Amino acid sequence: MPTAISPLWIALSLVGVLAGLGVSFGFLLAWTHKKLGVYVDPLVDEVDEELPKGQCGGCGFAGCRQYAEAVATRADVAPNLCTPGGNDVARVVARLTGKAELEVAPRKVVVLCAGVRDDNCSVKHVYEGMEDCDAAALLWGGDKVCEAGCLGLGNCSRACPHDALHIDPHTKLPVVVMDKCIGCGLCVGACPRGVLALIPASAKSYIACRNTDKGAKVKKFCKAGCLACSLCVRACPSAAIRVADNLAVIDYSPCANCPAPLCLDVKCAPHVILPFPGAGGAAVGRPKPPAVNQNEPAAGA
Amino acid sequence: MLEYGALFLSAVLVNNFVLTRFLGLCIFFGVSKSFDASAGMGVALTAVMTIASFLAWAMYNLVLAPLHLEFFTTICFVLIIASTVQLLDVITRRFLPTLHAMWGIYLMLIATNCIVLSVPLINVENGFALGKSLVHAVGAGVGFALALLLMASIRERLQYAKVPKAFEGLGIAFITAGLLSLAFLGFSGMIPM
Amino acid sequence: MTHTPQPGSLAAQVLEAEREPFRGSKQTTLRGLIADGIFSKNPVFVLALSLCPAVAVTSEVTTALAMGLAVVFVLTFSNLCTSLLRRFIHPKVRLPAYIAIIATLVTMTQLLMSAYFPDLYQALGVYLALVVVFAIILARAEVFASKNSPLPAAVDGFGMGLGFLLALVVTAAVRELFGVGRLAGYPVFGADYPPILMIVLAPGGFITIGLLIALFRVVGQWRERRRAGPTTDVPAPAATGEVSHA
Amino acid sequence: MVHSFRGGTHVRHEKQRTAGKPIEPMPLPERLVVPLRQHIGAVPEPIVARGDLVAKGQLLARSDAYVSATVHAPTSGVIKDILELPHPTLGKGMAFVLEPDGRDAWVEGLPIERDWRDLDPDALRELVRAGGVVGLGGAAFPTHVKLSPPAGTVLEHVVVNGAECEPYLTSDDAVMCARAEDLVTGIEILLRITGAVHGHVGIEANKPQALKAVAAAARRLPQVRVVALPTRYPQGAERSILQALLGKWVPAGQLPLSVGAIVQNTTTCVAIADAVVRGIPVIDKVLTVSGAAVVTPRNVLVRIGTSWRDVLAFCGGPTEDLGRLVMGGPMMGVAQNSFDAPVIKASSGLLALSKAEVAHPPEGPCLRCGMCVSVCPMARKPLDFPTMAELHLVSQADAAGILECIECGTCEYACPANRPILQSIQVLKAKVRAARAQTAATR
Amino acid sequence: MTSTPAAEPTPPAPVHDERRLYAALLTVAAAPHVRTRESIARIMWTVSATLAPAVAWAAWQFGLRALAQVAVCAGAAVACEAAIQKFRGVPITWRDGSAFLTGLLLALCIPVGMPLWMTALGAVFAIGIAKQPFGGLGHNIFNPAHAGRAFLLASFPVQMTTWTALTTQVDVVTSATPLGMLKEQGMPAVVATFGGPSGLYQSLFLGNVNGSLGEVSALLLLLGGLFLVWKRYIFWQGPVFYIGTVALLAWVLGGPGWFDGDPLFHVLSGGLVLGAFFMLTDMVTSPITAKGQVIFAVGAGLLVFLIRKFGGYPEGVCYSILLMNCFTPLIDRFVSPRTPKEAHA
Repeated sequence: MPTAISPLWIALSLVGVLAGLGVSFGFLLAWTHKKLGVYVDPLVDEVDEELPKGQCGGCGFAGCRQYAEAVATRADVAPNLCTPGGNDVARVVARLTGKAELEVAPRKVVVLCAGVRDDNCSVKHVYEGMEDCDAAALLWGGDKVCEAGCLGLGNCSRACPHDALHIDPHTKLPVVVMDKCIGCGLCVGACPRGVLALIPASAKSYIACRNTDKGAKVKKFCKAGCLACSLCVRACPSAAIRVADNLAVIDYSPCANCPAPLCLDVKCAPHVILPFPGAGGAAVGRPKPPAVNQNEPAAGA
Repeated sequence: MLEYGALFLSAVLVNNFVLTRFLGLCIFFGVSKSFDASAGMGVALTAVMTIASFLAWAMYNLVLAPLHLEFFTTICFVLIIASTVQLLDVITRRFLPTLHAMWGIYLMLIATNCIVLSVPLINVENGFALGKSLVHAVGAGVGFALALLLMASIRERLQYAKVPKAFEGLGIAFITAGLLSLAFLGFSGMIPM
Repeated sequence: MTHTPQPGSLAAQVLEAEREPFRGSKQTTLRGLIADGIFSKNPVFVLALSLCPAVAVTSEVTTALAMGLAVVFVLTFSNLCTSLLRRFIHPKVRLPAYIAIIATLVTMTQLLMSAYFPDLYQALGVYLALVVVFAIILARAEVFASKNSPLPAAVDGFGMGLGFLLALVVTAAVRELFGVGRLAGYPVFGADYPPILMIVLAPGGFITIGLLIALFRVVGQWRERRRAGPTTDVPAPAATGEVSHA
Repeated sequence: MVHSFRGGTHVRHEKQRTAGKPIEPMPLPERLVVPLRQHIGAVPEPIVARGDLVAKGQLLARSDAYVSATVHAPTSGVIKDILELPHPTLGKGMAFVLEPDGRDAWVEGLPIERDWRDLDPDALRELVRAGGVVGLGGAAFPTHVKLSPPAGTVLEHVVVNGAECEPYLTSDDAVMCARAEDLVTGIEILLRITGAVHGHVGIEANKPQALKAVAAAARRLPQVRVVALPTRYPQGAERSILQALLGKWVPAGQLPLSVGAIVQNTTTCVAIADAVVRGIPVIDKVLTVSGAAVVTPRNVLVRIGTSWRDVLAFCGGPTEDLGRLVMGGPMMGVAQNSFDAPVIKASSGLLALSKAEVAHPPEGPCLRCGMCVSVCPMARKPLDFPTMAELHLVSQADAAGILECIECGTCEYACPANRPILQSIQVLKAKVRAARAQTAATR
Repeated sequence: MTSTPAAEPTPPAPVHDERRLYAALLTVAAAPHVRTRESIARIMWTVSATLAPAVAWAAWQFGLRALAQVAVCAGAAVACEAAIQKFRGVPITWRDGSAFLTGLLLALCIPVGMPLWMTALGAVFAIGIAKQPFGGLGHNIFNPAHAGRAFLLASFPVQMTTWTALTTQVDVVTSATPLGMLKEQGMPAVVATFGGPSGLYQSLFLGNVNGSLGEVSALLLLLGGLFLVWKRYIFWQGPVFYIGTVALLAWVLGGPGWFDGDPLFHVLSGGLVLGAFFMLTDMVTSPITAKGQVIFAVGAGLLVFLIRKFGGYPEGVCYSILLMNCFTPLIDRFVSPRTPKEAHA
């Protein structure tokens, strides 16, 4: 115990030790930093901090950090690629990186199939096995006669990190909970059939079919399949709908988002052109079977 | 010789620093998510600890004790360790960038890791000579690495397990550590300290 | 619906220039900082930092309390000092500088405790010296104190320290109560209680904290679900189907 | 010498329903559907048109591509149509619709009796090609391609696979008993074409009559040995039978050529003899029709193109209890989704399995019992694959060597927890291949 | 129920309405289309049944108390499993027998005189801490029964080392276990108690010694274990190398000098046989390859001997297996099955 030592001595040696340590390590560190240090653009960290960290990959990069690196260091990467972040994040990223501000067009996912097994869509066999769309598709292309239709085993809902998709137990079709969907597109990649698609949240309608067979053939196995009758094409005032490969497709860039869309008024026999509630916060999917059953006689009449 | 062996085994198994003394838990739970990072961390930590123990021993026995500055031990040791780690950080960032990326914030946590500080402190407390200090440091490092690797391999397997939501991540890691520690109780009494 | 900007992010600052939140935190009030420290950023149960003492000194409530108080003291003052000195510390040497500050404070605590509470000092053993390297203290200095003014920094340190203290005391209470049937040394269950010794041993420490973490999470999820209300919880596809066709 | 291979297990063989039963020729059906594609490789071009009259054994389609196989008319009649129809392995495919005229008249000049011993290997190989011979055990790889090893390869062994390790199936057994002489001739031709010096016939010990018959017939060829193999699935897998008979292992990603051997199925050998000696192409197939859900299980000789419906009708039809209709054996066979799919060259059986036969306890969690690991002939760790499929861990699956899996199904058969191991392997394999293709494309 | 002679069940006749049969949709599934007849439940209940003779023998030796122990332990395990599964909202699977087996095994490796609530607590720990938080059956890292035992030993050291005397044995003066005696009094005392080496081995083998239920009859456990090997429910490598390692080490290092230990005593006493056949070989917590099993068993055997010889406890089976359980993922990571060519490469 330092009983016999004078306080002055303690203070002096303290200062000495500290100074010695400080100087030697300080030099060592400064030298190694200079010799071996790796430069990291502080901008990357700043941008990274602003991103929502959903790691959804919706921007096209592996994760938020990768997008931050790309947008901070490359001129050709736009600042508005983060869909979950929306306009706010886009504006901040643009400001940080000194790029021109661009609006984010928020997008939502829709289900491009309305074929319900045993109801309006024919089935070719009974599938038994893993609850996995890929697995079902490997066996004779799935149990539906339609080779473009939804398989209903929920790969999309399992891929969704936001709990925005679930399979309706009655229709076996996915249902989107619009206010949970952030438009990341993970479900789109998970679907082996390409039944899911991202459309602008401002859209008013969508065509719930992907089958490119001829109308006469489609009619045989699906009552909810696009017949390529072109009624909707003719109804559209802004020429946003066209029929290609026996399937009507909406191109949303010329679409005027009419307040009362004319395309929804046409007598679409299979009811494949459906209203899209968009950002309204409601769930979207195929209407429940009773609704269709009421419509079917009307369509036939 | 036997004495050194017993000290080493004691530090590795019987008084394992992680499982019976609860030191280095931040790294233990943080890094053990990945097996490869754990292996790297185990080696790095053992190295840092040995170097730091040597420097600390020298500092204490050559500077602090003669000057009767024992109360100054903690501060000095911490500075020594922090600087050693800072060096290691710079070197790995330059030469082993992938390892550096994996270690992430945990490399900096070595600087402020309990094990690294506690080993020199325990050495001083027990009045270990240089040889014993180093054996103790290496033993602590190996014991830590062992626990880390066991934990990492278990957690890799747990990735495939259907762990309940509430336990995911840290919860199950603690339960696992508890059971590991329960198993290590089997060594108790084997080497009297 | 659009993404709500994280309060405290630059986005929020741009949008709500009038409300100036603290850097490195989502909170905007001093009260919020303390609440953060106790609940949403609890150092032990949520951030999983400074776990060593959480297991090591929690076999008794008394030691846990002592350790917790020591940490509250060190954390508050280290944050304060860091914040005061933040303009003078060169970023390249900030880590050793923070450690030096913390180490000084810890040494002071050690000296104080050994002088006035020698029993507790003995009981805490090497763990008291190890307060220097508690990740939570350094993390707060780095993440919060170095970016904010002294008052919020000190409050943040106090809040975090309080969260740590509470986590330690809760853990210790559970372990001491079930492990030996006592609370802070006073018998609770009476003399007939057969102690479940494992709970106060090493494995019991780990397992108790594991269970508390799970409990913390279950309660947190439950609270979140209640706050979110039933609207988003129950998707209403049926209603929408009718609406969209109307 | 112990004839064994890695892994494998004893599988309930269920062969008693048809074992020892003679081969019964089935009368011609009213309509035959002959798919163009019955093999691995290029799709051949039709050389007859709608409305053409064809004779039995007449060439219907051929391709200029080397890796392809010819298609012949199974009987005489009229080509009613060429269109897309159900296919037993591909789902759908272009096929000739042939309406038999009932005369079953051979095309001119067939069959002949050729003295093949005067011909050189190239000519023999050309005859095999002209006969449309493919791997008849199920692989359907064009045989003439298999018989054309790259220049410089030394072939030492011809291994004939008579293991027939698949449960239920007895068609190879029946063929070996009935046509042992032709089988040995086929081996002789193979030895001649390849220049190999040793022939090995491996037959599982549960087929004593076939063993006896083939051994007797092979006595005239001293370089051919007939070996009784212990009954174990998947004995008939290419690597397994090579390991069992030659004690050599074919490395991953390589062909049996790498150990100086080719492997042929017994029925393929008989077909080679038919094609070379008599000029008869592959136009019919011996099928085992079995399972608890068919009224009269039997071994039948059917024309290529006969629909399952007709085959079943010949065997008394299916029962109410039909759970699954499977082409091939129950371990690797393909569940059919249409009664209209036809017999193709690679068909070796048609199983009408009852609901009880395909039933199994519900799927449970993996117990890590290690059964799948110890039975895997390819030394993989199948237990991980279902979880990998569930979590989409494609790169991990690739690293675990999933592409080496031969999909024998032993792991899933042996799994006490009834995990969908093979199906998850199939899903993962598709994803691994897609991922590899993508990496290759971006490079 | 009344039965009329006319309603005799007829064998399924071939269906003649073939058009309807052919019109029905076929069921499609991936290969293989047939499966083994084994199932999880069958394995678990078979293993439980295999233990029945040993339990019966122990019950005869210790009285009904032993049965109460088993019932409480298994009951608590099953109830805990069901309760947790209900709380989690997952299917309740107590019928698969795994929780029952865990409870049964735990009951077999603790003293008969344990207060029943402690027994139940051990079972709750085994299921509630060592099994369910990991995700339930198939996902746990540690053998739940042994985790339960280690918990009880750490929590209630006094009760866990208090052995009630056999009810059938009047001439055994001490109620200590043979291994406990060895630890405290040395080998000569053990031999003397049983009146010579042959008496000792006979008592150990046939089950006339004190200890937990599962330490009583080595013979019956051995027979049960061999049955499991024959059924291929367990790898033979595990028990053989485990017992072999212990015997070898006991022979070489177990005695006062080199090579004069007593391997038979070490093998037959304690829970070694029970551990070797029923706990070490637990499918979930042991390596998946035969080679891995060998490493696992040798490591565990080494630990048993180390603990018995140098450790603080007389018996090391439980800890040896728990410790090797920690290594199982590591072993599985590095010991992979190889095809012949991979092995040479």
